[in-house]
Amino acid sequence: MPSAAKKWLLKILSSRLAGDDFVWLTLDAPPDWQSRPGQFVNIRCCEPCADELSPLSLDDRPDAPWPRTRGLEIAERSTLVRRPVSICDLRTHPDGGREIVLLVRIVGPGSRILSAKRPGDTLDCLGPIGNAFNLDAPGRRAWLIGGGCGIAPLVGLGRALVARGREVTLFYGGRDSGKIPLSLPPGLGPTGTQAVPVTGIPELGGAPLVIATEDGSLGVKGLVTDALQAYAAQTGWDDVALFGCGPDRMMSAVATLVALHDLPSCQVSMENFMGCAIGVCLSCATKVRADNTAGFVTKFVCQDGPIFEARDVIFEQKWEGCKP
Amino acid sequence: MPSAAKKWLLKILSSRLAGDDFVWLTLDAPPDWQSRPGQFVNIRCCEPCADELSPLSLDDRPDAPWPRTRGLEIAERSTLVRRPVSICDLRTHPDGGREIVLLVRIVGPGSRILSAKRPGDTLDCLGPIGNAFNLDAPGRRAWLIGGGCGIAPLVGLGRALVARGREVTLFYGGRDSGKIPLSLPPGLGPTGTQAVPVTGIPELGGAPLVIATEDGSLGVKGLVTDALQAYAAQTGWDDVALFGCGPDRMMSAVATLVALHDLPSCQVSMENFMGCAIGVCLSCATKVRADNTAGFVTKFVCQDGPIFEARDVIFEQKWEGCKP
Amino acid sequence: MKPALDVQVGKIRLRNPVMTASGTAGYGPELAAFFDLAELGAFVTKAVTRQPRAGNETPRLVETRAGLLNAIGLANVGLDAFLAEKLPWLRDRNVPVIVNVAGTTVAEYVEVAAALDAAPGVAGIELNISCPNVKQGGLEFGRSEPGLREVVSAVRAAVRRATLIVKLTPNVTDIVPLARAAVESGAEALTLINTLSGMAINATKRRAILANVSGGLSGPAIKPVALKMVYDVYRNVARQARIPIIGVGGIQYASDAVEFLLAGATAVQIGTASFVDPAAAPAVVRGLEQYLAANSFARAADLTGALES
Amino acid sequence: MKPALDVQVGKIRLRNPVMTASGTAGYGPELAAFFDLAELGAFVTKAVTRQPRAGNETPRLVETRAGLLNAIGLANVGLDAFLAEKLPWLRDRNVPVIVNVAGTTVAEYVEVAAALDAAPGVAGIELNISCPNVKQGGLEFGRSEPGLREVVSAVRAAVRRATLIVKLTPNVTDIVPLARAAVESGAEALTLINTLSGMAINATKRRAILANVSGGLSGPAIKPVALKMVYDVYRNVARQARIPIIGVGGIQYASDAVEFLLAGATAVQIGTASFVDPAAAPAVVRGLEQYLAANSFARAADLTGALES
Ligand SMILES: Cc1cc2nc3c(=O)[nH]c(=O)nc-3n(C[C@H](O)[C@H](O)[C@H](O)COP(=O)(O)OP(=O)(O)OC[C@H]3O[C@@H](n4cnc5c(N)ncnc54)[C@H](O)[C@@H]3O)c2cc1C
Ligand SMILES: Cc1cc2nc3c(=O)[nH]c(=O)nc-3n(C[C@H](O)[C@H](O)[C@H](O)COP(=O)(O)OP(=O)(O)OC[C@H]3O[C@@H](n4cnc5c(N)ncnc54)[C@H](O)[C@@H]3O)c2cc1C
Ligand SMILES: Cc1cc2nc3c(=O)[nH]c(=O)nc-3n(C[C@H](O)[C@H](O)[C@H](O)COP(=O)(O)O)c2cc1C
Ligand SMILES: Cc1cc2nc3c(=O)[nH]c(=O)nc-3n(C[C@H](O)[C@H](O)[C@H](O)COP(=O)(O)O)c2cc1C
Ligand code: FES
Ligand code: FES
Repeated sequence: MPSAAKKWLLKILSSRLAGDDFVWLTLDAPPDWQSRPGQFVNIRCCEPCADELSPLSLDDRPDAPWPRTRGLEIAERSTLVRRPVSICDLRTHPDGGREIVLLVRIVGPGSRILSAKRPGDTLDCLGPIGNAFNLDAPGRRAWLIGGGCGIAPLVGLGRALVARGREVTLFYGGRDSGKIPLSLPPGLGPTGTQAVPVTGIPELGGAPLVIATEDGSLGVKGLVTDALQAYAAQTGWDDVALFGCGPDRMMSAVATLVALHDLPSCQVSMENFMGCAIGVCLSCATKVRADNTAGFVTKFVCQDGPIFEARDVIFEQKWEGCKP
Repeated sequence: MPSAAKKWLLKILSSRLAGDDFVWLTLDAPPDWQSRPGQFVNIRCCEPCADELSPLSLDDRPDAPWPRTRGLEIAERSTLVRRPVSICDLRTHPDGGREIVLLVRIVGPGSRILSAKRPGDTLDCLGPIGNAFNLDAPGRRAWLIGGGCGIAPLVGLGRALVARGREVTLFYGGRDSGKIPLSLPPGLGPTGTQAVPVTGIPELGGAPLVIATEDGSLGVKGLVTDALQAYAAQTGWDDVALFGCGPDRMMSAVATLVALHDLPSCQVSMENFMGCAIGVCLSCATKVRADNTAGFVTKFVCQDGPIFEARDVIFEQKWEGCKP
Repeated sequence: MKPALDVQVGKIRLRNPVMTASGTAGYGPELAAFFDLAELGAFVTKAVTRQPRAGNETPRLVETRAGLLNAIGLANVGLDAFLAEKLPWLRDRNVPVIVNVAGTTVAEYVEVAAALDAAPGVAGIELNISCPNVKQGGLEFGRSEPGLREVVSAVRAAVRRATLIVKLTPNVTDIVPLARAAVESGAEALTLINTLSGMAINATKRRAILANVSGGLSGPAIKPVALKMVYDVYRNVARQARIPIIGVGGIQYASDAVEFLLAGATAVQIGTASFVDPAAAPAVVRGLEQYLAANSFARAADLTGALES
Repeated sequence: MKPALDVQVGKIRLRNPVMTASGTAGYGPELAAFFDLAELGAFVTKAVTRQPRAGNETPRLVETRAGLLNAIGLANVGLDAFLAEKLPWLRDRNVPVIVNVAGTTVAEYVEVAAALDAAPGVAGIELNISCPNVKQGGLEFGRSEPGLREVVSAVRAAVRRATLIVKLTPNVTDIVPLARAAVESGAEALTLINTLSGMAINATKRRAILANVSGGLSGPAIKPVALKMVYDVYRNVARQARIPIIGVGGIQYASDAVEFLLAGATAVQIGTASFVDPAAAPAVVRGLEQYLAANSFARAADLTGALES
């Protein structure tokens, strides 16, 4: 299925560091921009971006006029391939315009370049890419589970589900309290084995958040699945649809709970190394259960995903690359 | 001869764009910094420089604590090898501190990175490198000839020679008037075949400048050697010492004039691709006349130079690389 | 006057010298979302094998300094699905279609090539001989002269209509005799180079990053190696034999393409760069046209081998 | 507890596994301006030939994407001047000295190696066999098994005291049999890899950038290729033969060095990175020590080949 993605040069409206190593970026959404929760953009991380070259600089755009080399090859300051980043939210301003929200964890050169971008800079993005969360999955209650930067696609998803009248709860798992990129109300602390939803987090538009930290410094001590179970112990598993985004390990643990409690739907956002994100490099192969002799068919995260039903996926946990 | 150069992290005090594609940088000179006109620094052009990494960024310094890789190699935003830049001047502030002045022509990735540096940033420099101009060369009058960024080492040289009581005149050759990185007084125009020294240029500390442009838009129409000859036609060639810095082509033309008029000394700053600038890569070989069967011995620009007596050099004009 | 961009590769007249590289452009529709494929000189497909192949386990791809290391493992839909589902769409795109063919036995190469030759809409067949020769203990066909001669001659006998192109691997002691062997065995054009053998390790996890341990290196990192091989093969084989070379390896901008033409290539392929920018290939076409105009070349073909010495 | 960094290469005990790479560190004094050479595991000199050599015409060096292409042409002071002027300084530096030896005939290699073997202060001899074998029509000694066997055996017979190291070229179809041949001919250690053959062109001037047209590619760009060769030679030759590998190619940071050790190297060399930072080698030593401590390795030697699978 050919991608509906296009190449855009999106203007950065704001940039804000958060947590220990996250950056929130908002981009000016063009009038014809359409995206749905769960889709992502693939960003060329270079410095400066081709279109930002000052008139002083050498023009090394592919179609720059000749001559433009000077004996040496142009060593670009960029990562080679693009970097996939979820569309965290698509918001309407009070003034009527729309902005695309990204939440990026700074883990390497590409994300570092993104974190150094300033309002007014533009980002070279391919997008929107991929399928999207199915907002009509059965279940009055929607539980959204994320770890690390896996919270990103859940933000917009949460808002969309609230708008559809679901009762939304987010679950966030991180190593320690410093890793949480949200504006938490003051005075939160450890809650041990108790799941205590936190409300009033501005980035989440009101949806309550249950936090788990591995070191127990904030919320439930343990993994996000521990928080999930603690919460379910209080409210039961009835009428729940799950939505998840995080490392394979986490998603696979969630899938186990889904099977155990026989939940009708759990949509997970998968990841893998993306060479192209347009379906040509075949890097992002994921095994999806099938009734053939092999027991699976190969699907591609960038085109067939990134959202899959957890029960369909064979979690191989081989690539825990991009969400450390 | 081992290099006396050291590695310094020099703080940028100011950055100013000039001409069409030049940038002036001033760096805070450490107390023990010693350099002489004609020497250069070799600059690591990366963004951000290792020492500027914010606490948010991944630490990819060679000696950064472990673990620091995350599955992918760190693609640095840098040119691979350093870039040589002449020490344009070493000035004392009114407040007693000293500053190193650089003048960089923006021609490719390395110089572009330098041009994007801001006051407060630091530069990773090896230096000072190379020999220096001999300020005691015979001749009451000193003619300094430069083309393009070849003006750079002549600025400090001119000041030093003025301080020694020489009558200094600079000659600058460029393609057109837009290429001149100096603050020229207003109202200058073409002078055809007449050499008309311009005075009062602040960067030159008072020394008069004779300009030649290839398109005739400013000063003498033609090459810098045309300006030189026009000036000599007015003042004669007596008691003159020449100093030059520019592409091989220009230096070789100057050397021809030197031979023709039998001048006692003409010191030229040579260039070649510098892999290391510390004498180990052997890239920067230059042939210097010798009384052996080959007729030359090999000298290395970075260690034996960059300053040579023009009459000693075999100008091969093969590498017109770095000062286009 | 506008420079003439068209060039001849075997029996194929190309609108311009710029093609996609196999395995980096899928079967067409993916890139067509970004530009009209008719802007290309030719479209080269992902490798096609007799049977569909799922490919290697993941991770299959990792970035290295200025390069990509891949071990996709020839994942492809297989000959039948290609003919039934992929080719019909491609052949209506008004661009010559070159199908990259892979196999592990001579018989497989021949069968696939013959079927493609018989299929309307296949202008060229590009033999990817960097595949393990299962009969000869796994050494790739392209790394031994006998292996290469055997597979190319056999395919030559089976291909009548389409232009036969042989794509060489750079992982050899001397590419010149292999290029010569390919030409002598009937290749009408040579593509060089395929990827360099390489490996990446995660020091923290102490594991090879690719599931397959090793893979093929592509991208700007390998450009100097590719240029040298094009130059050597042009000077020692292709020029005299009047066999066009298709240069590939690290081409990202028009300047890179010009360098390959100067070294001796007649056409070029854009691989990894399409991942960075899906419309890299048509941008190279435009840049090339500008270069020709700015340097007063009447025809792209005049650049081939036009290196001054 | 501080991890033990020392490793054994042939008869040489190295304080740590980090050496300079030949041709990127001169004869010592240049780098000694930046750090104490005694911080190194060993110091490897620029190639020494029988006669002094002026080297190739310039340009001899050009930067490519994440790489350097060099055609220095073995410029060196020659054997006599090395012994008289360079070695005396080096041997007082409290670091094992390994001299890289080059030649164009077997006799030249033997003569130079024998003279060095007899000179006090030479701990190792590293044969650079990526030189044209003038007797065999210019194909490098290191690219044909007979050529390699001939030169290594001949040198072996002449070298009694110093450790004999053979440095292999990557420009071969399969490095494994060549590594095996080197070991069988008497190499006590293998260095891999030398530079990859490559070329750079200036599109505007339509000229090869290097005066020598082609050159050798080094730097981060080639790291994946070097890693793969170290891995292959370790698994197929060196491990069984208990012959240490010295890994080189694109190492810039301690993480790179760790990757080479994991792939099977016992020691590493820092080449191009020394141009970027003259003190890169001691920085790698410090990073390596931190890595060992952070990952609870008692000895650097424990990393050799310790890749999980
Ligand atoms: C569908 C999808 C959506 C994502 N959404 C977000 C998000 O909203 N916010 C966020 O912070 N991160 C997100 N990520 C992860 C993000 O892509 C990586 O963190 C980023 O690529 C790291 O690049 P780097 O250069 O900073 O670090 P590197 O040091 O280059 O890599 C760090 C880690 O990221 C992985 N990575 C690097 N390049 C890619 C690539 N092209 N494709 C996949 N993984 C890669 C590496 O394998 C490594 O494990 C998403 C990943 C996927 C696949
Ligand atoms: C001794 C010496 C002093 C110099 N002083 C100055 C100065 O004061 N101001 C100034 O603007 N320029 C100076 N240069 C030239 C300057 O080094 C180059 O312009 C610069 O390296 C260009 O780098 P880039 O990445 O911007 O461009 P690139 O596109 O990488 O290169 C542009 C040109 O610079 C040459 N170049 C690149 N790297 C090197 C290198 N490592 N060594 C030599 N040449 C290189 C290339 O061959 C090419 O011709 C000097 C050069 C030398 C040798
Ligand atoms: C992900 C990927 C898949 C590839 N698949 C094939 C293939 O199926 N057949 C083939 O002949 N070459 C294949 N190649 C090699 C490319 O066609 C090309 O020769 C190589 O990548 C060098 O060019 P580049 O540097 O422009 O990418 C593949 C390369 C990549 C990166
Ligand atoms: C400028 C230069 C000169 C070199 N000279 C030699 C040499 O004389 N002998 C040799 O065996 N290798 C020589 N090499 C190869 C290096 O020793 C090393 O094998 C290669 O550069 C790969 O390592 P690197 O990527 O760390 O540079 C040279 C490399 C460079 C860049
Ligand atoms: S990322 Fe290339 S096919 Fe999915
Ligand atoms: S630049 Fe390396 S020796 Fe002069």
